[in-house]
Amino acid sequence: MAVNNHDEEILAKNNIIVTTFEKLWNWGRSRSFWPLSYGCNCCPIEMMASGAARFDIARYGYEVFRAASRQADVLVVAGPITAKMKPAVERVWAQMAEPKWVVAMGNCAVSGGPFVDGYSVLPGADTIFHVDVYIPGCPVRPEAPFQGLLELKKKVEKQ
Amino acid sequence: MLQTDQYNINIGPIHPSTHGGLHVEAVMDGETIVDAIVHVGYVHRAVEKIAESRTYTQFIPYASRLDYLASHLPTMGYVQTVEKMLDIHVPERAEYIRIIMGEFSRIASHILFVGSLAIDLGATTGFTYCMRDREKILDLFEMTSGQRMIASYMRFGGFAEDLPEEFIPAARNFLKNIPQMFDEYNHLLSGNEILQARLKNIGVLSAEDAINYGITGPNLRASGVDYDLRKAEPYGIYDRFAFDVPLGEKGDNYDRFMVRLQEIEQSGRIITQALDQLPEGEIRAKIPRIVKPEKGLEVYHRIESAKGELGYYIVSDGGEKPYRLHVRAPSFINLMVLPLISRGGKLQDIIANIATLDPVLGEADR
Amino acid sequence: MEHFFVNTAHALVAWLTGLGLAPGWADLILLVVQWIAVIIIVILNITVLIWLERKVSGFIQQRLGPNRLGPFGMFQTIADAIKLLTKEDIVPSQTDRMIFKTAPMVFIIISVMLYVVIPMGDGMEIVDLNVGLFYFISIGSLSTIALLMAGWGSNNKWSLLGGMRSVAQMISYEIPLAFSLLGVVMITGSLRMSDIVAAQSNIWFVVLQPIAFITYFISATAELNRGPFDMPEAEQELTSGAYTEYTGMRWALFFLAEYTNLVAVSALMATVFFGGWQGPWLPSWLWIIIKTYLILNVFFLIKWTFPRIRMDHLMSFSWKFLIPVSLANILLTGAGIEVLMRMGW
Amino acid sequence: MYGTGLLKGLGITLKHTFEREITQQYPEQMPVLPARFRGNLQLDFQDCIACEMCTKVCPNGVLSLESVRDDKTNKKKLMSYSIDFQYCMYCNFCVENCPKHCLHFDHNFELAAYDRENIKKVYQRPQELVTDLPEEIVAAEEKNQKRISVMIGALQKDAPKILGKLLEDEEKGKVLAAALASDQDKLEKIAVMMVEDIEKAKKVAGALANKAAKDHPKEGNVVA
Repeated sequence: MAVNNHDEEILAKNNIIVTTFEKLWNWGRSRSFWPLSYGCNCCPIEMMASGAARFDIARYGYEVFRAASRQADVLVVAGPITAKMKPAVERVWAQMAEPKWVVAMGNCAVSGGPFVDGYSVLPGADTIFHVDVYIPGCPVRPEAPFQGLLELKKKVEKQ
Repeated sequence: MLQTDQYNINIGPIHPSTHGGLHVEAVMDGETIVDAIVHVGYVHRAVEKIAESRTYTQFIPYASRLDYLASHLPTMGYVQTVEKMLDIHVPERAEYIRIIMGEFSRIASHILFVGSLAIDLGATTGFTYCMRDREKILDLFEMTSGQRMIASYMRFGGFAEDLPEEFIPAARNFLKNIPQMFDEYNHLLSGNEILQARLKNIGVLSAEDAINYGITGPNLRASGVDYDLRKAEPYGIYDRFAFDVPLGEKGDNYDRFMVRLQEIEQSGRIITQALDQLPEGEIRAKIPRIVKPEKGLEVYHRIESAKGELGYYIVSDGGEKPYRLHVRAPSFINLMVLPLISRGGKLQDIIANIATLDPVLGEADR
Repeated sequence: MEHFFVNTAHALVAWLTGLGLAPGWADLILLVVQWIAVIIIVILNITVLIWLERKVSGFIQQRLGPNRLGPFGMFQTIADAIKLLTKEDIVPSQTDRMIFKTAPMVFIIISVMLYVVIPMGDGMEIVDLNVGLFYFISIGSLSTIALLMAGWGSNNKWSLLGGMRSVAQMISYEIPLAFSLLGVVMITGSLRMSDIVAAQSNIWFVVLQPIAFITYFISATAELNRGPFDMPEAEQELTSGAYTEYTGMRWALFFLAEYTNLVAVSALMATVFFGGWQGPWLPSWLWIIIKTYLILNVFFLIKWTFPRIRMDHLMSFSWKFLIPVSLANILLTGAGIEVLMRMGW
Repeated sequence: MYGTGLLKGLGITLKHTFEREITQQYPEQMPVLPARFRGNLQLDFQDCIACEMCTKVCPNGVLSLESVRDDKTNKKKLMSYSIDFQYCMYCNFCVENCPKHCLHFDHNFELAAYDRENIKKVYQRPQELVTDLPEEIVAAEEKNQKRISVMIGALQKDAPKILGKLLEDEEKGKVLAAALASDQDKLEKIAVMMVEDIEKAKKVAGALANKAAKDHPKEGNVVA
């Protein structure tokens, strides 16, 4: 049975410790998204640029690009997911430890973008998993993923 | 002699140093590579098929997305191919701007090559310095077309808009800084003994093998074969510029690295000349609004892209859309030599080999 | 300020014996207190250190580094720690569960054990062992086992490659590391840390033993698996090497242990080659912190500048270059001491 | 000598360590964008003549528009214009080909959204321009509006009965009415649907009723 807002309030009142901890967890989580270094088209290059000196993703503490999927928190899908890539991405997603999020960066990941008519391209990352934040652009400016990640931060804080 | 077992290890498709979705299945004996099997197709976006459902004009942005590191060059190749079909003459000024934008793209691509090689070898700082310098070129692109990487700036018969006023001073400023940039790369990367040990005499590709495999571009020239389409078969107005074709000696990873570094310098020379000679005038030829080549026309045109010989083969059936469009992608063909140069090397060498072959998977898989 | 910590310890022991406790028991309790203090210092230090490395690497690359959380982004590591603590703990089904789970604990315990013999100030060793240096080297080389356990237990090819690399690398670099310290020991005539520090009251050993210092520095970098020798992790090649399968806190323990080792080795370097806690004006425990942090910054600079060495070059560099050089250094030192003694020095 | 290269490299990095950082701090310090920057595509609704040049030239079907033909003047009038940004390639073809120059890219690149639907941008004909349309369309529109407002009023008054009729099931109607009582937006949406497309309204209402029944098995449980 679903809990409606009113019940949540009551629960929150009785469980101050749990909710305070929840807040702390979310504070920590939302300030240290470690992206998985994955990408297969133009957007990863902008992702790399966002890690470099001019834009510097490190300011938010998100610069720890993990190569191993086990230690990553955010799967930044940058680029189209093709039929051949799909099993690999699904596997990597399964390997990531909870809590984990998906950010679709660039139009290819949002909807298939320019290549949506191609027989081999999936129409968006949300055909495989729930996407938390969509960042349209083709390719996106390096500031746009920052905005996307900051939106994700807001979302996680509210959880 | 101890009996050892061979095992397979999958490098990619999701791996930090495979430049996108490349999958190399390495057959290993300890850390030594016995064989490497290249799997491509992870970024196959069916571009050639999409081309058949787009008009000639509408394919221009797709052409830019083939080699997204040097987006002006594949666009230039496509645009020139269609111009060849329609027999359009491009105004002088537009030709010069094409050279300028194309060579800037080449520099951007080669700088990113240096950077990604550095990061693949573990020198993260070299990468950030390269990106810093690349940003200046991207600023130039953004100034002209409003997009940083994938500009879609070229049109049939010329350009969409003229250069903005601030472009030429900014371009000259960048060119002025090239020696300083080189100084830094040479001290930080190419002069570094560790990097030299990682690259020298590794992944040797003989001139004969390179020709047999159909390798083109800097990879071929690193093996000592003097073949550059800009010299051998000048397209556009490349015959008006004086520049050298840097050559390697052995064809190892270090030569491939150095050839690209020197090509940046030569591209700088070309741009300087083009900026000096840049005439005033029209930016775009008068062309019909709807591009419709004659029926049964087949054209192949090739240019020297940042990665090698990039060719477009277009068949027309008289309609608004190409009947067939094929791309001869240099990255794809260059990549096929990877098993040959990796055999007998170490696991760490294959990373360097992939990096110095400099494939762009968007172009290789199309 | 100079004797603040020492006096506190004495006061504690005096108070406990005053309560009627046997002196032996009081010493034991003091030991426990010291241990806890070391662990707290280690953890606090590491949070600062990780922040510092991220900041320094940012400055090297003309970036700013973390700067949003707290002053200069100081709380960034805390956020990371909270996140890592609350991450799902995955133990893959095909692993050797026992080994997989114990490996990070072994690693962190070993690295904390290193702190026992380091003199953190005048008379501030936890235990002033008469074989202090020997203890340090032998415990330090144990961390190989943890990495091998992680590599083997994960049942992953990348991990195994990382684990094997670490074994090969650590065993080869153990020898020049010990040899380079031997020169110092020959001059001092003692393995006891306090003696080594005392012997440097006039002149630092970095001046007397420059070759030993360089070989120690190189082999210590290799022992720590830091760039350019970070073979076991080697992100661009082995994804994360031995740590590939570890998540959340288990992975964080490895990370913590690596940094703990880093501090320990830098502190040892400061002790053996840079006069330990000796220094003018400031209290002794501050001096060793300053020296250690300066050395740490050199480590950072090197890591963020150089590309990674190839595995076989690494091995041949140790066996063909470092070991002969450090042996020659021992010979030279021995000859020098002999000559000086004959001259009646 | 072996090693000098390494030292030079260290010198370079050390030099840059003490140099000024070149980072632009994004949320506080917005980037300086060139005049031609392509951010978000915008339409000047009033200038558009619905010539459909943009939709024809677009490579990827980003743009679509609805228009009506005014029989008197024989001119097309734009009814609505939608830009589905998730397919855009920023090629600028639409802007170049627009004869009235009513499309342009602004400098906003902050387009991140939680929902894919929010990326799509639909321009509806502004109210003050509705009267500009041919008479019968205006009349039809007005009639429609009237019917919708009547329907909303009716729903607010006696929801269970009307919804029960719609669903052909009184129990379900009651459940749905209870669920909708607190959700004015949904109620209005259903009213619009009932006027415009009764079949669709049936489907949606059915789904909503099922959901409401699942969430609150017994009516008494609902906390108002």
